[in-house]
This record gives sequence, structure tokens and C-alpha cells, in this order.
Amino acid sequence: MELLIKEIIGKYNYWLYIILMMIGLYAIIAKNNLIKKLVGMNIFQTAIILFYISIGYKKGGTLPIIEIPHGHHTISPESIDISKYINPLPHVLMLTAIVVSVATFGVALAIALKIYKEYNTLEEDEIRMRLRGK
Amino acid sequence: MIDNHVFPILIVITPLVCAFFVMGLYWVDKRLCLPLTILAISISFISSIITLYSVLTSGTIQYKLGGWPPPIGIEYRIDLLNGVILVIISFISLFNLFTSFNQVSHDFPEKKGTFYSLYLLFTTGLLGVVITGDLFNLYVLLEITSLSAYAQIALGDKKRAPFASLNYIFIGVIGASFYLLGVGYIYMMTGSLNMGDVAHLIHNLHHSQAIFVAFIFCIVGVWIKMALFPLHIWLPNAYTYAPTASGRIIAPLMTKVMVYVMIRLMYSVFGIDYLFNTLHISQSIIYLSSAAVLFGGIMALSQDNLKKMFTYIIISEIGYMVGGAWLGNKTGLTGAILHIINDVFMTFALFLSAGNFAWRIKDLSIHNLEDIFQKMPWTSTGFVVVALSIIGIPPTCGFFSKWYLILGAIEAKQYLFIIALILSSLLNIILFFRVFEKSLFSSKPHVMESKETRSYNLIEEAPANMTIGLLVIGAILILIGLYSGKIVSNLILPFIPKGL
Amino acid sequence: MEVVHSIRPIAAILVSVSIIPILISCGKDRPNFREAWTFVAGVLKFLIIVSMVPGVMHGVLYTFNIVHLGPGLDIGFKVDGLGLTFALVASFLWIVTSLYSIGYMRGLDEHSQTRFYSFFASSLCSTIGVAFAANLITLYLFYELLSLSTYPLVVHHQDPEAKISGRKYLIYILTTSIGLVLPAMIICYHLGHTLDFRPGGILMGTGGKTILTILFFMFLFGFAKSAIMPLHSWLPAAMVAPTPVSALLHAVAVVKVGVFSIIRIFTGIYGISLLKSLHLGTAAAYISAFTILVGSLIAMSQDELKRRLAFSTISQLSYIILGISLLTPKGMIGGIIHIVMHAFGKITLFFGAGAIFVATGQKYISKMKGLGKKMPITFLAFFIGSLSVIGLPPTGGFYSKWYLVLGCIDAHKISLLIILLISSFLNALYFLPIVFKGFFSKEDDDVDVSKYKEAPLCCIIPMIITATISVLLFFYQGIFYKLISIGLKL
Amino acid sequence: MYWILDLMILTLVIVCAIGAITIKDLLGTAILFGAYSFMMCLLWAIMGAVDVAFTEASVGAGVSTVFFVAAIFRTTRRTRD
Amino acid sequence: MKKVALIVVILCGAILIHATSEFPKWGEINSPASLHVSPYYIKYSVEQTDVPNIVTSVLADYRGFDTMFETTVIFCAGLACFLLLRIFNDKEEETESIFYRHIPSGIIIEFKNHEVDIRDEDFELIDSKFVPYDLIIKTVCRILIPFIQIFALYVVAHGDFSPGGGFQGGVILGASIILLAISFNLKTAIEKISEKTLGVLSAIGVFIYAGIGCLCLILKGHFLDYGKLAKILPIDPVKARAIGMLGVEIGVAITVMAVMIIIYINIASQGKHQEGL
Repeated sequence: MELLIKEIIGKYNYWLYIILMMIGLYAIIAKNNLIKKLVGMNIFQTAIILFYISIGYKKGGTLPIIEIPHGHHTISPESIDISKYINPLPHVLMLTAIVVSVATFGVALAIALKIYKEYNTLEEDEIRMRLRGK
Repeated sequence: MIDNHVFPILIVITPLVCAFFVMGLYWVDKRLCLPLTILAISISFISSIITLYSVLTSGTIQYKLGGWPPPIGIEYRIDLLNGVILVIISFISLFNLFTSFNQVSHDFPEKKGTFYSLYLLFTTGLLGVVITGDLFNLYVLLEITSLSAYAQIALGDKKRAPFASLNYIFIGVIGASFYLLGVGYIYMMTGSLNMGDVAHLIHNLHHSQAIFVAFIFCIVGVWIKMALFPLHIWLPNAYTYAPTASGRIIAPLMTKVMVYVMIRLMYSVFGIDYLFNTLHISQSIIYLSSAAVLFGGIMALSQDNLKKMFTYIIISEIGYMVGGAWLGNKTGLTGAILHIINDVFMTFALFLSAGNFAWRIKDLSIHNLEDIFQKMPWTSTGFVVVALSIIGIPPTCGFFSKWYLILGAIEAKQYLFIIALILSSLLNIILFFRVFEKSLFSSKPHVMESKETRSYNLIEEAPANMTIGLLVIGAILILIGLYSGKIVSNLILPFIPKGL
Repeated sequence: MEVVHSIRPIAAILVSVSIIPILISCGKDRPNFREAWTFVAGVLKFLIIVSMVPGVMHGVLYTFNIVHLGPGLDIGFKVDGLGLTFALVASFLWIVTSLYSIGYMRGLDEHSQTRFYSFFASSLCSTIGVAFAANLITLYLFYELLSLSTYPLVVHHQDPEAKISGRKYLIYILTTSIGLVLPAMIICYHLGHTLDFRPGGILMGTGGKTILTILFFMFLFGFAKSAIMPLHSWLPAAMVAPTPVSALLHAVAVVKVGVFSIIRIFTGIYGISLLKSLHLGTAAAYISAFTILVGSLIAMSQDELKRRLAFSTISQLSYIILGISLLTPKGMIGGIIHIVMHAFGKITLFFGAGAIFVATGQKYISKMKGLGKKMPITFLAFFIGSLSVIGLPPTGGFYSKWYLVLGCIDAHKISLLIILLISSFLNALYFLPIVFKGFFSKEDDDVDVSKYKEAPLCCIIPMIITATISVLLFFYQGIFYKLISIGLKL
Repeated sequence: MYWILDLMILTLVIVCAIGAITIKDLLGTAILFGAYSFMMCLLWAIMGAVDVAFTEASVGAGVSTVFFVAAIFRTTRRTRD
Repeated sequence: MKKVALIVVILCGAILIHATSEFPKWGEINSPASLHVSPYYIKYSVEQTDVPNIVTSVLADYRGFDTMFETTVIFCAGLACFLLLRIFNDKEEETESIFYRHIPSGIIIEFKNHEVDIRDEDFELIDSKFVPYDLIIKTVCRILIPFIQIFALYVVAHGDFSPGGGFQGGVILGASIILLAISFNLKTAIEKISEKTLGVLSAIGVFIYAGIGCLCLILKGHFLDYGKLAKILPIDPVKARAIGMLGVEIGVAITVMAVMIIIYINIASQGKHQEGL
């Protein structure tokens, strides 16, 4: 029992990301409104970003910005304590991922607008009905 | 290994930079957009040929971006497999420009320039996906490709394309995110993103559950993007309603590049040992791909719209390649790779012919194709050649890839897959001869002048650039078939990893 | 054995395809020019093939390789005695048939004649390709091309009946070739690592008994063009095509391509000793014997002349397979030489049927009473053709039947011998009454025979030629005998 | 003290996510989605990913929401689920 | 659909939870991810690139190629929105009523019958979903916007030393213009920065990025190897890397700004570029 609690607390970020991801996935598949699906899509993507950020975290680490001692211009590699700084690589990757997600979001909204113009609704089943009824 | 070679980077950079130029030029002089696009892709094409040549003469090429050594920075790693596919992608992209410029001016009279910019970005994305040696870089380029594909598809048929495209976005994003998640798991367990480095590090992690999940998510993500059978739902509508000029390039290249990515992940990242000795899923994947082959064929039979029929053929062909790659022997993989090459050309030719028909006939239902052979003889000739290739009649190329696939399946004792392949050929016969019967032999009397047939009688051959394009591709289909022995022994077999 | 690389095989194959563009460009505006070209191509093709006869007689093997596909896989040609025999017959009969089709097509004022001639030419190209194929994959290639190029000929009339027949034709031929031959071929490659036709076969000692047996039946039924029962019903259906097509393709080229492929499987892939050790020859012999009997019986019940001929063809084709499966030298020679004899006999019959159709529009035997008096030449030729198919002297058919009988005796298969004799008797039963009725019956009252006369000259001459040759073959068959024995010894 | 804040944000993230996809008004969805993004950004800031948090604050909570509202303005607030 | 979704979700969740047991603990210092490649960045960032913000140095230099394509993605999104939504000939059927504004007085006239076509200098056709001005918001924003823009420029320029960089700065810069469009109206914003300018800027931004890369290529280095810029700049290679990164960040900022505005104006006005929202 204690182990389980330790496991849950020790990795709570990972549990959170799984929950969020599943919420997003559920929304993409099950929701009927196209905009709701889009929101689900974004939640899904942010969940993955959360996962990456969690990978990079180090307990007791600080921001990945090197502190250069006062009066110095630079700092020698040997004097840097690696465990002091959080892993920067996942951050970089996720910056890219955020940008990708906002780009996709913009394009998807534009397409949703086009759909609304054509069908005057954003409900998927109504659109399908219109398509079939044609 | 050669280092500091300028051509690998030119392949990707030229279309990219020219995409910006084309966008800028759009506001200055719209007439310059097309020539610039052609120039960009030509340079890319030539560079990829040179690159392939140097790969052939001196082995794998490595290009360090930013000058950083691989695990630190991003690298390009070009071996035979992606060398060949690069040449094919840039060729198809270039060729499509010649066959479709009038189509583009017809569809997008005002936004032609920006369309070409998008087209260039799409090409860049595909080339980048193929050339890169970095897992995350692949994701970014995949997104460029997908994003430009979503936009291009949404520009198609006014009524149905946006909806199809939005559905594609939803499912495509799930696919890409799954891939990203898989890469995240790999990164967490190994700490690296470089393919070669990961392949090296993964050796000690064969029994890790996280690596297994990473593998599953990467592969499923790629499958979603390539539309393997149960994950294919986005494909038929999206490709059917895409504008002709883009559909022609998206349909043949997108799925095939994803198959390439799958092969790359399987053989260059996870490794044969992991795939076939640690995991025991190849059997079920072959069942899945057999199902895909059959499902695609059967669904294609039930379609009335010519283009939609072609999209289901793509789904069926995807099954061929996935099955071949998972057979786990040399011949099967050879067949899968050969089929990638062949299928690019076959699908391209299919969509070319559909585009030519659509240029004259608005609604591409099969019954509208009555007697089309008389009206558009050259297009129909091209169409017949492609159809024969898809059925798998020698000496067209489709026969030879099918040959290797079946041979591989026999070696691997996957009898279900053999049956699926053969049944699919038979389904394709019915599929295409149903069209031929309509198009070759009309039951109508020859001279008819009623009101509804008048517009029909006016149908004539599509513009010369489209027709000649189709015929050239038809000839290429036969040439590839005849030289498939050389292709296999020179371009494919050296890539096949040892121990397979 | 001397191997000579020569372009003659490929030239013989390509000469008929190369005229297709000319045919299309002539179109329907210049029909004389168009048909002249067909004729020229036919003659040229025949001459090229004939030019190889002396060489082959002296043991030369003409080869030509187009492209190398992989280890043990080539697309290439090889001219040996068997192939040459078949090619000689097919290409000679093409000349004759071209002449005939000019008369027939113009006589009936058919539509889309350019298409007809073009696909006819490409069919012939594929036929010669099969005859000269050096390995199974080349053979398969041309086999498929032949199926495809005959399809438009079958559907030539474009009416629903023709379309249904066309579908049936395609389904039978392509389904079997892709569904059975293709996998069988690949398994064969998997086992033997090559597909070349080699004397003595390539499969000896490669696979288990079961797999080889299954493979054998896949090949036997896969080449459905040989119309072995139960895969025969495409042949009567294909009779909707214009008569020249039925005559050349569905009595000579297409069906014999099927049989020829099976011969190649027997001699080049399996080899006689392997077949003997697996007892596959006997099995094939009984299957073909069944087809012979049933085919003959069905033929008797047909009233439409072309359908009767079709069923006769089905049964006659199985003679060839029977002869081969006896696996004795005499039986095999008898079988293969039957290709020649039957070709001339049956084409004469078809020409006759076509001539009757052109002259009178009659398709049904029951309505042909008394026609012989008005069309004596046609019916005489028909009579000679019948004799040849039945196997009575003085026609070439006698010769092949004689060898088949000898083969049966050599193989100690008395039951097969009896079947042969019964079937010959049946043949006589369904052919001779036609001629008899034509000459001697009193015409029906409702048919006015007096207005009919002989068919146009273009139809008559080819018929006379083939009938004459049928008779001549009784006396001069030595060249074929020699070619075949050279071919079989390979 | 610190962990209480952490826990609060975690709860809020999930509440916002569920709320955004269940609320029956698209404008509400937009606002809740903005809130979700902002909470997420706080979470990342706590984990030391300041650059990512900065981006998410400006993009997810800022511009995305504006796009979203603009799109709803041009289409409809109505939704059935 | 709901059942399918549940099945998929439960399946995925189960697989993910299953794998979680093997994860290194959250915040583990010795996890493989923290030991293989990232220590290199932390150690050598300052020495090799003279940029203390490791995220920036990795983003713009070590993995600069990714970032170039990330910017391209944004560019692509702008392009896509333009292509999808922009309508040039404004002859689209107006289903409901048409609004005209009398410019001198600001009075708005509504026409139910849409066949009316006023071609008077004093009248202008306006958007059916027109939102009137609000003086307070307008004034506050007018004061605020310059500060926002200055902050944005600071974020871009100071990305080397503190959180932020081209992307964030670009978004804020774009947001300032969007704020202008919201608080005034769309037409005002478009007058300030025209569609053509935006289109060209969005291309120029990425072009700066790719151009710097190509410059390195011309200077006989690898693509994006900023160190080679030292050949034409009067500084040492390490400093040249920092300069290169700054240039790249500026390019990113320009593109992001332009694209954000393009997307906004196209969505907010459905491609007609009237004064919606």
C-alpha cells in the first residue's frame, strides 16, 4: 500500500498527463461539435507537452539559464554542476510542439469557418445528414 | 562516409527558400510564381540525383546541420533507401507541375502564387521527412507536410472538401501526437533523439515496457498517417475531394512516405533483433495487413465514383507494403520497398488519369465514362496501362513487386497474406474491367444527337500536357517493370540490413 | 547443341505489334491500305519464322535475352523444335485468316474494324511470344497479354450478350492465371531458384511429394486456356466473337497457347522422370480423358454450329494433353503433332461455319439442310475438315491419332485407348451428319435455299488452302515430326 | 504551502479540461480553454520550464483564445454537447 | 461513437499506465534523459555559443534546424488561412441585410433588400456583424499598445539571457496589433499594416532565418553553422554564434507576428477584411 502511494505521488505528473490525454482523445472521437473536437485536440496536445516537460524536470534543479558569476564574462564548463540545471532539451522540443499545435489550431479554425459557411452548422451529425440527403 | 557535401542540404533548402520567394513574388508579379517553383524543384531533383549517385559510389552520406556532431545536433543521413525515395519524390513533384499548371490556373485564378508556395512547402516537408536522421525533426517536418496537405485538401470540392479535411486534421493530429508521444518515451529511456544513436542505445533496453509502448505509439501514429486498414477512415474522402493538382501529389506521396518512415523506424531505429526476436507481434500485423488488402479491394468494388475507388485501392496497396515490411525476410522487405517505388508511380498515374477525365467530365461516376475511349483515346490508353500494373500483369511494374511480396510470404510461410494478395489482384481485375467495359464498348448507337448527349459528344481529349504526362508515366511503369531486376540488385538489396 | 544469339525470335514477335500504329493511323478511311499492312506483317512474320527452321533442324538453338530480372529470372526467348512447330502453324494460319477476315468483316460490314485488326495483331504477337518463351515468366507474360488482347475481340459486338461472354472469358482466364499460375510459379521459383525451361525439368529433388503434386494441379488447371473440364465453359461463351476470331484464336492460337504452356510445364519444369515417379502423368491423362468424352457428348447436343465446334475443340485439346501425359515418346509426339493437325482441321471447319454465316446468315445446324448444293466448295472443305478432326485418312488427323493410339499401347493404358476410339466415333457422329444433311437432305419448306450462293472469294480461298493442307499433311508431315522429336529430346 | 498550490493547479487543470469539453456554450468553452491553458502554463512554470510557460501564456492563453472567440463570433455559440 | 471512444481511450490509457511503472521517478536526477545528451548543452552552452539561456542556444543553434521548420509551420499556417478564407471579389451573396455607414455622421443604415447598391463617396459598405466603438477601451488600448510593443521587442532582444525569444516576442507583437483591431476595428489595423505588407513580412521573416543558414553555407560551413559568420563579421566565432542567433530570433519574430495577424484578420472577417469583431 505504501509502495502504491509512493508510486502515485512519485509520478503524479505522469498520471495527470495520462488523464488529460484521455480526456482529449475522448473529446476528439466522441464529441459531436467540431469546435469541441478542436478543443479536445488541443488538450490532447498539451497533455503530451506536459509529459515532455515532466521528463526534463530535476528535483532541486533550477531554470536552464546559466548563472554567470559576477564580474566574469564567461564560465568554464568544468565549473557547471549539471544536476543544478533542469534538462533544457524537452523545453526546446515542446516550444516547437506548441507552435505546431497553434498552427494546426489556426488552420482547423479556418476550415471550420468554411464548413459553417457551407452548412450553417458545426454539428457533425447534422453535416453528415446534409451530405447524405443531397 | 562523406562529410560536408553541399547537395543533401540543397535538396530541402531550395524548395523551402523558394516557397518564401514565391509568396513574396505573389504580391509583386504573379507570372513569376510558376517558373520559380519549377526552378526550385528542378534544383532539388538534380541535387537528389547527385546525392543518390554519390551514395551509390561511396556509401552513406552524413550531413551535420549547424556543424554539430550527431547526438548533439541534427544530422541528415542518406543511404540508398532514402536516396531513391528522394529522387522519386522530387521527380513526381516536378512532373506534377508540368501536368497540372493549367489545372491550377483554372482552380485558383487569384491565389495561384500562394498555392504554389504551399505546394513547395508540401514538397519540402516530404523531402525533409525522408532525408532526416533525427526523430524529432521528422515530427516537425511531418507536421509541415500534413499542415500543407490539410490546407490543400480543404481547397478542393467546395461542398465536401472542408469537412473531409477537418476530419483528416483530427485524425492526423492524433497520429502525429502518438508519434510524438512515442518519441518522448524513447527520449525518456535513452536520452537521445538521433536515430543512429537511439538504435545503439536501445540494445540494452529490449525488455523494457516503456520501449515497447514507445514502439507501439510510434508505429500506430505512423499507421494512422498512412491509413492502414482500421485507421484509414480519413483517407477516402480527403483524397477524393482534394483539388486535382494537389490530390495528384498528396495521394501518391503522403502514404508512401509514411510507409518509408515505418520501415525506417523498424529497421534503423528499433532493429531487426527487437522486431522479430523480442516482440511477437509480426504475425498479427500480417493478419492486419491482409485484412487491409482485402478490405481495400472490396470497398473499392462498392464505389461508383472513380476517384473514390482509387482511394480504396491506395488503402489496399498500403496493406501490401506493411505486410511486406513485416514479413521479416529479405525478399519480403525487398518487395515492400520495390512496391513503394512502384506504387508512387501507379497511384500518381491513377490520379493523373482521373484528373484528365475530370477535366472534361465533371462527375466521375463510372456510368459517365461510357465510350470515353473514343473521346479520350490517349488518356484511356494510359489508364489501361496503370490498371494492368495495379492488377499485376507483366511486364508492368506492379507484377514484379507483387512477385517479391508473394515470394517473401512463401518463405515466411504466411499463407493468409499470399491468399490476400492474390484475391486482391482478382478483385482489381473485376474493378478495372468494370470500367473498361463501360469505357471501351458503349452500348449506345454511335451517332446520337439528343439534348442530353450533346454536351457529352463534345468531350474531347484533355490538354496535351496532361495527356503526355500520363503517357510518360505509363511508359515509366513499364520501364520500371522491365528494369526491376536492376533496381532490386543495385538500389534495394544493398540497403537490406544484415541478419534479415 | 549450338546456341546462337539472334534477334530473329524477337523480330518475329514484334513484327505484328509494330504495325498497330500504322493500322490506327490508316483508320477506317483507307481500309485497303490497312488490310494490306496486316497481310504484309503476316507474311513477314511467317518468313522470319520459316527462316529459323533449317537451323533448328540442325540442332541450333536461337536465343535472345531482353532483360535480366534477378537471379534465375530473365525475360528471354529460345526457339526450339516445339516452339517452332507451334509458331509455324500459328503464323501461317494468321496469313490465311487475315485474308479470310477481310472477306468476313467486309461481307458483314462490321464496325470498329481498326480495333479488330489491331488487337488481332497483338494477339498473334503474344502467341508467338508464348511459343518462343525461354522460361516460365516470359511465357506467363505473353499468356496474360494474350488474354488481354483477345478480350476486346470477344466483346467486339458490344451488345449485352457479348459483354456477358467477355466477363465470363476474363473471369475464367485471368482468375485462373493469377489465382493459380502466379502463386504456382512463385512457389516453383522458391523451390528451384530458376524458372528456365530445362530439359529434364528444374524441380527434381526440390520439394516434397505433396507440394509438387499440388503445384502440378495448380499449373494444369491454371492454364485455363487449355479448356480442361471443369474450366471449359469460357470457350463456348467466347464464340460470340466474329468468326475469324473464333477460327484463329479459339481454335488455334489461344487454346493452343494453353495446351502449349502445359506441355512446357511437363517437359521444361517437371521433366518426364519426375512426373513418372509422382504418377502425375496418369492423373492428368484421366482428367483429359474425362474431358474428351464429356466434351464430345456435349458437342452432339449442340445445334448452333459454332458452339458444336467449340465443344469439339474442348475435347480435341484434351487429346493433346492426353498424349503428353502418356509420357511415352510416341504418345508425346502424337499429342504435339495433334496441335498441327487439329489446327488445320478445325480452322477449316470454322471457316466453313463463317462462310455459311456470311452467305446465308444461318447459325443453326438444323437449318442447314440442303445448303451443300448451293455451296459445294464450302461443304466439301467442311467435309475434309471433319475427316481431319475425326482422324480418318487421307487427312493429317489420322496421323496424330495413330501416334496417340500407339502411345497408349506403349504405356499399357488400354482404358485410355478405348476412350480414344469411342471419342473418335463420337466425333464422326456429330460432324458427318452436318455434311450429309447439307448435301443430301431435302431443304425445309420455310427456308428458301435458292437465293443463297457461295460466300465471297476472300472467304473461300482460305478455306480451300487450309483444307488442301489438311490433306497434304497426311503425306508430308515429316518436317513436324522431326522438329518435335528434336524439341522433345532437349 | 508550495504543494497546496501545486495540488490546486492540478485540480484546476483537470476541472477546466473537463469543463471545456462539456459546457454547452462555445463561448464558455473558449474561456475555459483559455483558463486551462493558463493553468497549464503555471504548472510548467513550477516545473522550471519558463520558456515553454511563457510561450503557452502568450499563445495558448492569449492568441489562441482570441482566434477562438473570433471564430465563434463568426459562426455560432450553439452546441448540443 | 461514444462507445468506440471509450474503448479507445481505455485501451490507450491502460497501455500508458502499464508503461508508467517503469518510468524513472519524477524529478530523478539520474534518469537517462538527463545523462545522455543534455549535459553537453548545459556544460558547453556558454563556452560555445556565449548564450546563458540554454533553451535559446539549443533552440536556435544546436537544434536550429528544427526551429527553422517550426517557423515554417507557422508560415504555412498563415498561408493556409489566407488561401482558405480570403475572398477577393466581394460579390458573395449576402444572405441577410446589408449595412451602410454614412461616413460624416457615422449613422448606420440597414437595407433588407440586398439589391441596393450605393456608390456614393459618403457611404461605405460595412460588415453585418459590426461592433460599435467603445471610447474607454479605445483610449486605454491606445495608451497600452506602444508599451506592449516595446515589451515585445525586449523579449525578442533579451531572449539570450532570460526567458523569451523570437517566438514569444513575435506573438506579443502580433497580439498588440490584434488588440488594435479589437479595440478599434479591423479596418484601422489593416490601414496601419496592410495585407500586402503582412504577406511579404511573413515570407521575409523565415527568409531571414533560412538566409542566415544559406550564408553559412556560402561561407563554406554547414547549413546554419553560425560560427562561420565570423568570416564576415569582426568578431570571434563564439560571439558570431550569438549574433547569428539574434538574427534568427528576429526573423522568427517577424514571421510569427505577421502570421498571427494574418490568421486573426482572416478568421475575424471571414476573409472579407471588413471590420468584424
